[in-house]
Amino acid sequence: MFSMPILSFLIFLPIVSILIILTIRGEQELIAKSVKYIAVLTAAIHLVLSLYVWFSFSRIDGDYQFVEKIALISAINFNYYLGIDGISLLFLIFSSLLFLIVFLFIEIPKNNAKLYAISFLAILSFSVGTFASLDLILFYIFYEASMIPVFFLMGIFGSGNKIYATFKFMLYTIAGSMLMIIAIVAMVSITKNSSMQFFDTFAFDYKTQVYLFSAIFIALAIKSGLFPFHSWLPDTYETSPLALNIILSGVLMKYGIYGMIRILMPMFPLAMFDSSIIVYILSIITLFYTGFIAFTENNLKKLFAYFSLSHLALIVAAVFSANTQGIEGALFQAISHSIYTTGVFLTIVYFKTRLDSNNKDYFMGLASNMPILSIFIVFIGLANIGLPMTNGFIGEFLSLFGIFQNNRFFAILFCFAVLINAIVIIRFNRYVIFGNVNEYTKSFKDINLFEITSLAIIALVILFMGIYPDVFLDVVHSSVSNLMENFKNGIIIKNEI
Amino acid sequence: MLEAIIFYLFGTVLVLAAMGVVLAKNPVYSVLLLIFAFFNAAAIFVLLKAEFLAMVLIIVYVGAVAVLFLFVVMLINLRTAEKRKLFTKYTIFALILLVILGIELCIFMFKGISDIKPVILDSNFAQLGDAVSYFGQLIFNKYYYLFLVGGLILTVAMIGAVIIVDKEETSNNQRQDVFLQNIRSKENSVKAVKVEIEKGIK
Amino acid sequence: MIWYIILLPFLGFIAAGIISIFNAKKENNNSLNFLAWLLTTFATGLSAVFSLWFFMNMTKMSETTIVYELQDWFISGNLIVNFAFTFDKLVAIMVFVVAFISFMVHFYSYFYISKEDNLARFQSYLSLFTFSMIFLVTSSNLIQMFIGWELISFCSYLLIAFWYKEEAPKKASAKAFLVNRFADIGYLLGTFALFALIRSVNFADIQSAAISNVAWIHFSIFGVDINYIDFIAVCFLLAAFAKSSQIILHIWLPDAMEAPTPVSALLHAATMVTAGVFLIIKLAPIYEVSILARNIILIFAGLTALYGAVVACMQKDIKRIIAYSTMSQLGYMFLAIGVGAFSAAFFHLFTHAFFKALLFLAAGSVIHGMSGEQNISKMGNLWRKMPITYVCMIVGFLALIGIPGFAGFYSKEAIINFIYDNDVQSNYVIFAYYSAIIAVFFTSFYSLRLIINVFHLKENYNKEHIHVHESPIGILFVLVVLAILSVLTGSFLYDSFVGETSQFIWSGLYFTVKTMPKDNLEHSIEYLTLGLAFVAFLLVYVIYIRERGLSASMKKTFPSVYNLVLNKFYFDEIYEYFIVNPSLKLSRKLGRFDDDSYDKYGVNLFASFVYRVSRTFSFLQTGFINFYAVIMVLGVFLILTYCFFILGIK
Amino acid sequence: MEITIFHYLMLSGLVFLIGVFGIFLNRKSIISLIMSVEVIFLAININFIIFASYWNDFKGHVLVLFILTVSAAEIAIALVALVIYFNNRHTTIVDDLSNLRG
Repeated sequence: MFSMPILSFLIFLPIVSILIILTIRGEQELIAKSVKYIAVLTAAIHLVLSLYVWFSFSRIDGDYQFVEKIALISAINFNYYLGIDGISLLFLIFSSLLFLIVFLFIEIPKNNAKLYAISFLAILSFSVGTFASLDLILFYIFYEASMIPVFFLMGIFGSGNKIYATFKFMLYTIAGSMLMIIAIVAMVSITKNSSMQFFDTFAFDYKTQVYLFSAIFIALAIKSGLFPFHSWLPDTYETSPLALNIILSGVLMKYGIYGMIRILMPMFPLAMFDSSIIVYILSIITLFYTGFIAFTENNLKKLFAYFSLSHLALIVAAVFSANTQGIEGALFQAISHSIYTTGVFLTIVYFKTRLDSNNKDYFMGLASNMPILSIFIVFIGLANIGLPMTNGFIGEFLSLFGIFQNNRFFAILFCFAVLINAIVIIRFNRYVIFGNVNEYTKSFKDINLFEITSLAIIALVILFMGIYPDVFLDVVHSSVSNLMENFKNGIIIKNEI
Repeated sequence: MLEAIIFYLFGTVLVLAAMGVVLAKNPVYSVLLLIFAFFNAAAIFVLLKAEFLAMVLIIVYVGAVAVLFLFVVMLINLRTAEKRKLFTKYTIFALILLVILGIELCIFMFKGISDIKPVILDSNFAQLGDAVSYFGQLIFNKYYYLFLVGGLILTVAMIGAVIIVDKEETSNNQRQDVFLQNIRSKENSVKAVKVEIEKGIK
Repeated sequence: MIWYIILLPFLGFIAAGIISIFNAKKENNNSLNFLAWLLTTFATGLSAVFSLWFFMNMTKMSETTIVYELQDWFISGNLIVNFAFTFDKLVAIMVFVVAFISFMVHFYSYFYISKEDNLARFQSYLSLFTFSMIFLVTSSNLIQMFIGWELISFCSYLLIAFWYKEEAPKKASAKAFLVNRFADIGYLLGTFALFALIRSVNFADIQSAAISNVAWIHFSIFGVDINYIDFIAVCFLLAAFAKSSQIILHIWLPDAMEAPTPVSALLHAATMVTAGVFLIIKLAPIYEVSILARNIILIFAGLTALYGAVVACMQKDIKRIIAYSTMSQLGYMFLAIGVGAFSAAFFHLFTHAFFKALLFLAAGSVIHGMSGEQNISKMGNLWRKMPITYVCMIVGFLALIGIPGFAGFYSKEAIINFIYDNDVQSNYVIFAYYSAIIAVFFTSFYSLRLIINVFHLKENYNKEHIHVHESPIGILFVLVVLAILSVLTGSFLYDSFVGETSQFIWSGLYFTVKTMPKDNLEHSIEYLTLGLAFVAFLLVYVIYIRERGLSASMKKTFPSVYNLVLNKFYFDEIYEYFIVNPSLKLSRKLGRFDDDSYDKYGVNLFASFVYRVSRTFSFLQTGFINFYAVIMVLGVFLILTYCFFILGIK
Repeated sequence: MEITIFHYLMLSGLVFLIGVFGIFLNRKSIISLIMSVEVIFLAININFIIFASYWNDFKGHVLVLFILTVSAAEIAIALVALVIYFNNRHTTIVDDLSNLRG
């Protein structure tokens, strides 16, 4: 059988581009231009390869595919061990897509273009590694490495109070990682094994599970911004460059969701089962708290930061509902959230190219001057609200559905997410799109063809995912059913005890 | 008995020389006393049946390292530069600390480590055959890996030293380049420009 | 054919939408607007024709239900949702009503919307609205129906905000969307619970599953046992109440008047508000079983019928009066559902569609003639100047009041009779009965008040500025067609909806159809309602023509009652005061809290602690190598001492 | 009068303490500091050889060899740094060497 190490290729392709970029010398403008070409080319090849993986991936087989294994430390069974199942594949392909969009449609800053592109390419490489690694230690390495470029991007290309935000982000991240590495070290030292597949079926005793679960859960909760650990996110969003916002919400925040599904669920089923109520409560608090803040937030970037938090809370809750619909809903919602948030931030990019401000109050009455942009904003807003036929609906519906199967009471509370999302978006439309133009917006020109293309891509993806969600759900069915089986086996062991 | 005499003789001198290294005001004396201490230590090594290492100590350490010290001290001409006070306010504190440390060391030696008996050291390396060749076999067979690493460290140290010194030389000194000065002409150094009003020179 | 029925409005939407974008780019282009109008009107007209044809075909067919399977939408675990369109006779009629009224409105708009506005955009929204309603009606499962359900609230949002530059439409559109969105929580929860109960969301399964067999199943929340069926019924009721604007969730409907008048006609007659009633009729098996839900319906619907009618009596805005009248009529429909008379509810929905469309379009004609004036007290004596509008409006109101011979009479009478005849005569039913009867009185009152104020009393407008004129022929054509239908639909179709032959329409449906032959209608009730209407007429005559000072003196005698009714029982204010303002206030507070305090007492506190500790210990970092060496030795010393005390002792 | 292991250990301990004392005592000259460290190394080497004889094990000797190697390298680097430092600042007074403080 033809077996190319395609996953390694996906990981190392951006690294190769980084090396190429490093060799570029010349004028600043020339560098920026050539760096952009290289980055776009890399992302395009990356996407094509990911699509190849997507199409050659067997939907029926729930096992890991495209497996690569190179032994590194045999004493703890630490391997360079890659492979993907449907869940990883979903995240992988969307990361790839987002990076292409980011490189293609967002301008690279002229000064320091090399560092900028290198950082993003590094994130691309590491995120693929995170989603594709089947070894706990390897996972951790990639997971952690992805944060380093973010540090540079925020600190160098950010705006406003960037140093403060950067350090806050880093401290939160490191605090989480510390807990995670402790848990991973504990797991590996208990079992002398670091393969995820091994842990999927390995049953820790109850107490150990609870400790390990708490440590890893907090790490992942920080990443996905659950209530007590959310405060890094608004600041980070406010100060970081818009391209990084897209990657943060589209890829890096999804690490939390991915980790919960990949690590917490199969490895600590008992702890997960017992902690679901606590997580529901945290999610509910996050959802209402951040949702309410988003009602009246004036800073555009912060507004959508809080809004993302509110969405992520529902996804986390759906993961903890621990049934097929909940998990699939969470997965679907995770990727849809990536897409429509990308749309939102692209529109903010286009706002900012016209008037460099984050304040919502400056943008009024866009419908009169910029009808096309307004149409796109309304449409992307619909996806945010979760109107049927957009991708937001499927994810939200399945998530809520899953939660309802698991816990009736919390489902009723979570259903208010539907209302909160609508309030945020409707208020946004009311102030930004409707109404009369003000002195700033009256000279705005409508978006050009290039910008239309970018938003049209997003809109098409949103629509496609809304109408043919089966294309994406098909991929995860067998993986999720495997996951559920492991989870149920884990629960049964408890009953035997 | 002979051993005892040799031990006490060289031991006392070693301690005195070490004291001298620490206390001497002039660094040149310190270095010389250090060399002297190395010689005495080599004698102790011989007593302990480590003839090869004794030779290494003298040849390598005294012959190379200590001399290097001497060179440096001479080179930077420390004699006038440094007049130091022997006893400072920390000295009492240091002495007390040392005394406690010494007592602790003694207690460890005699009581703490229970399985060491106060035996006469009469090791019998001879039964292993020729001690030096055995030593060589040990290094080159069993510990060849460490040996290579040691070599590597030395190489790196050497290269590092050369680079540090070399870099310093080139960056600090501005040399005269006669060739460049000679080929410099009026054509390639002075330009006549007509300046347009309100535009300046680009 | 069915694809044409569903897709034609959608194609109209796309075409008009594209034209509207071009329109927005280069000012308004009249020929483009005309093209958009022509396309969309033609598309919806064709759709209406096809749906009528389809219904005719269906009457000849032996099957009662036709299902067009399209494809799976999504599958997750045991949840399988597909795209499929179900047609039975009920659906076919409904589709026809929607398409027809929509066609009328499309046609009308060209003459109504002023030339400055982007007509193409308006037409595209209307077409999308129509499409979504048809989509909703023909859906075969609850989740697919949700698409239409949401799309209509979205379209209403767009249409209400058509004049987006003004403040009131912005607010009204947001209100409409959010109230409906709130109700969607009920829809979702109902869907989830239904699936949990019968493992399906298809209407066919709801109908075939013997709901009464699972009626005993409970689930518990915190130890409180809740019956599944009751839960589902109440949840869907929440959704339907918001869409059909029953009391408490009605606040969006009067404000929706900010939209151009044709929208109101479409929204009130055929598309939006009827969706709730239609949903409940679709889910009839559940409501047959759930007594609790039906009692709730009776209370709320009775209150709504009364409230709408009473509030309409005091309103000044011509469109608002008609809007509140819609509310009241929707209350009647729900009253019918509350006593299990789904057929009567649907019949009233059917007749109401025509006469309410007529009323709104006639009101639009008046407003058009008055150059945008909407206050009835500033009109007067228009009947000479716009006679056709006058006649049509009177026909509409007679149908609304329920004068024998007009459409409204039959449907409303049927509802009151069903309530009167109900097997169980609980307090709820008695309440419903009286509220239905009393609402007739108020209905007559406000109808006549409007007619007299607008068409008869002395002119109260500035004749120099406003040149009243009869509307163009296109508007009059629509009015006349609808007026004729408002007369005819009642008596001709009564039998086939609720009378002897009603089994024909309801065959293949899934609930016990209550029938009420025409002869069985109680004459006593007929007399009673007519008498009440007559009394109301007299009262209006006395107040507005005979004793002009009476209303003023009443205003002084009962100021509290007057203000209460005038301000619509302060519903808006209550919502504003108790829900909207506190949540915005909370939002700002939380925002500030998260900005300042959360970090200050959370992360930053920890950070500053670390900082302070490190400041404290930084004196150790002297930078002298010797010092570090000493510290190192000290460390060795301490370790040795530690060993000495811990290990050395033993 | 037999010389036992303890005598040797006492000797090496004494040398070690002198080296440590040198570090404490020395507040000024960095070169003296390095020499004190050399003395400590010497004490440690003696200790290794003592125990090598005691356990009849050549590993101690091997270790001494490596210590010599590494310390030679270290001293080479240290002295180079010192020379450069002296070239720049014309002093090796330790008190002035407080650039390490941030």
